[in-house]
Amino acid sequence: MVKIEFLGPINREAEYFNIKNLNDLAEILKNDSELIDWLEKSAVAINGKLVFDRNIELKSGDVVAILPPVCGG
Amino acid sequence: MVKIEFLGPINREAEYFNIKNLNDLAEILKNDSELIDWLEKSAVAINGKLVFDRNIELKSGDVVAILPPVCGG
Amino acid sequence: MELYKNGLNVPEILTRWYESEKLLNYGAFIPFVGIVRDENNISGLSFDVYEPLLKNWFENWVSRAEKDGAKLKFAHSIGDVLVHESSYVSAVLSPKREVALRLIVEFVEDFKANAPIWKYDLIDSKRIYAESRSKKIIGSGLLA
Amino acid sequence: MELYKNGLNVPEILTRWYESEKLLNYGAFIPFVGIVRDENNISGLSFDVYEPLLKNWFENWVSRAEKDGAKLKFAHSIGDVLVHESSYVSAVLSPKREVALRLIVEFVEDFKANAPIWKYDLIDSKRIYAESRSKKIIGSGLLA
Repeated sequence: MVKIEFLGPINREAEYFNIKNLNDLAEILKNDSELIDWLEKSAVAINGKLVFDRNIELKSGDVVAILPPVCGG
Repeated sequence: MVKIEFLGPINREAEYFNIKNLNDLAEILKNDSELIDWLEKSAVAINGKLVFDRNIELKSGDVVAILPPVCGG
Repeated sequence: MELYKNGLNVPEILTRWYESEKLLNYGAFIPFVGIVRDENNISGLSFDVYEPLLKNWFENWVSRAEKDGAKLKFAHSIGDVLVHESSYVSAVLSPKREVALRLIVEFVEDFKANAPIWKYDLIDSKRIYAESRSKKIIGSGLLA
Repeated sequence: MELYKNGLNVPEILTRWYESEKLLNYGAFIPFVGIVRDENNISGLSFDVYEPLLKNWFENWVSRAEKDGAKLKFAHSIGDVLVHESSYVSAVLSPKREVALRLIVEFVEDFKANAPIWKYDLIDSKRIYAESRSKKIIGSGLLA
């Protein structure tokens, strides 16, 4: 299972999905009306590294983070 | 009398001259072989303010400073 | 990288960084301290941090600075930070003044744009996402 | 403006500046600390300062910063400062990060070019004018 973390203001518990890549994840999440606005403005990290390609292969134990707009400092 | 201060590495005691402006001072100092190299690379302040005009009138009690190249910090 | 719950002890951090680095022959030490301003009727700010990516982001910056012979320091708050307290301290150390001045600007600006930290205004004891001041991280929209 | 004989007590200065300003609603505090590097076989540096013009130079900068809503701080050594000690600390405080980052760069660069301070290398207990690292002040050559 791949763990999906929704960070910061998305304010939602982590979920676990059996997915092969981020295309699978996008298919699942786009049906969630609470998330649809966040997805447009969020970046994605796999195991603590930003990714820019939906085809990267995911394996069980991976952690995917959904990162909404930031403002440190 | 106008006090002339030679700052930093010029390493020379202050002198006093009866002068009306910086033209008078230039006339006096240009005959001093120890100073000639310093004058080309030095700026001038009157009473703590940088000046850029040799015709400014000087009065008794004024302090003229000769300022060689600087390097703070 | 240092993360602390609530406001930062700025004198302790700056003193410790200075004392630990002053013998290492850096010529310039430039800290940046962010202080929470009293504005918009807030009682303070609050922060969430995604530590795995923040660590990664900072380590990339450390490598980049090392190529210039420079060193970076970084401390940030987690949770509530009241008005007039500090939430963010970073620093550059470099043998050369010019490198240090360039890096502190680049580092602080990239921090603002890309560090995975979320800011909330504290108003009437509520935590309100500072959405209009927030910026999309590079690569946003990948799942849209 | 603060002038001290010999090396600066950097933790004391930074702590005092931070504590005295933190309630005044500046959002960014950016110090610059100059540390004497161990290089060229020096045991330290030594400084002469022309205080009347330095005061004037600094006050002009204070006015310039005030127009941007910012505040400046400045401390420098007079006389000998040994290797790994600090001779120069300045700082900018501003409500806005961007203003503070711009001003610290401009202020430090102008300090290097125009503050009436002369630097000497301390080598074998002798004071040797750092001529090749020195810069002519604007308006130099007026009497030539």
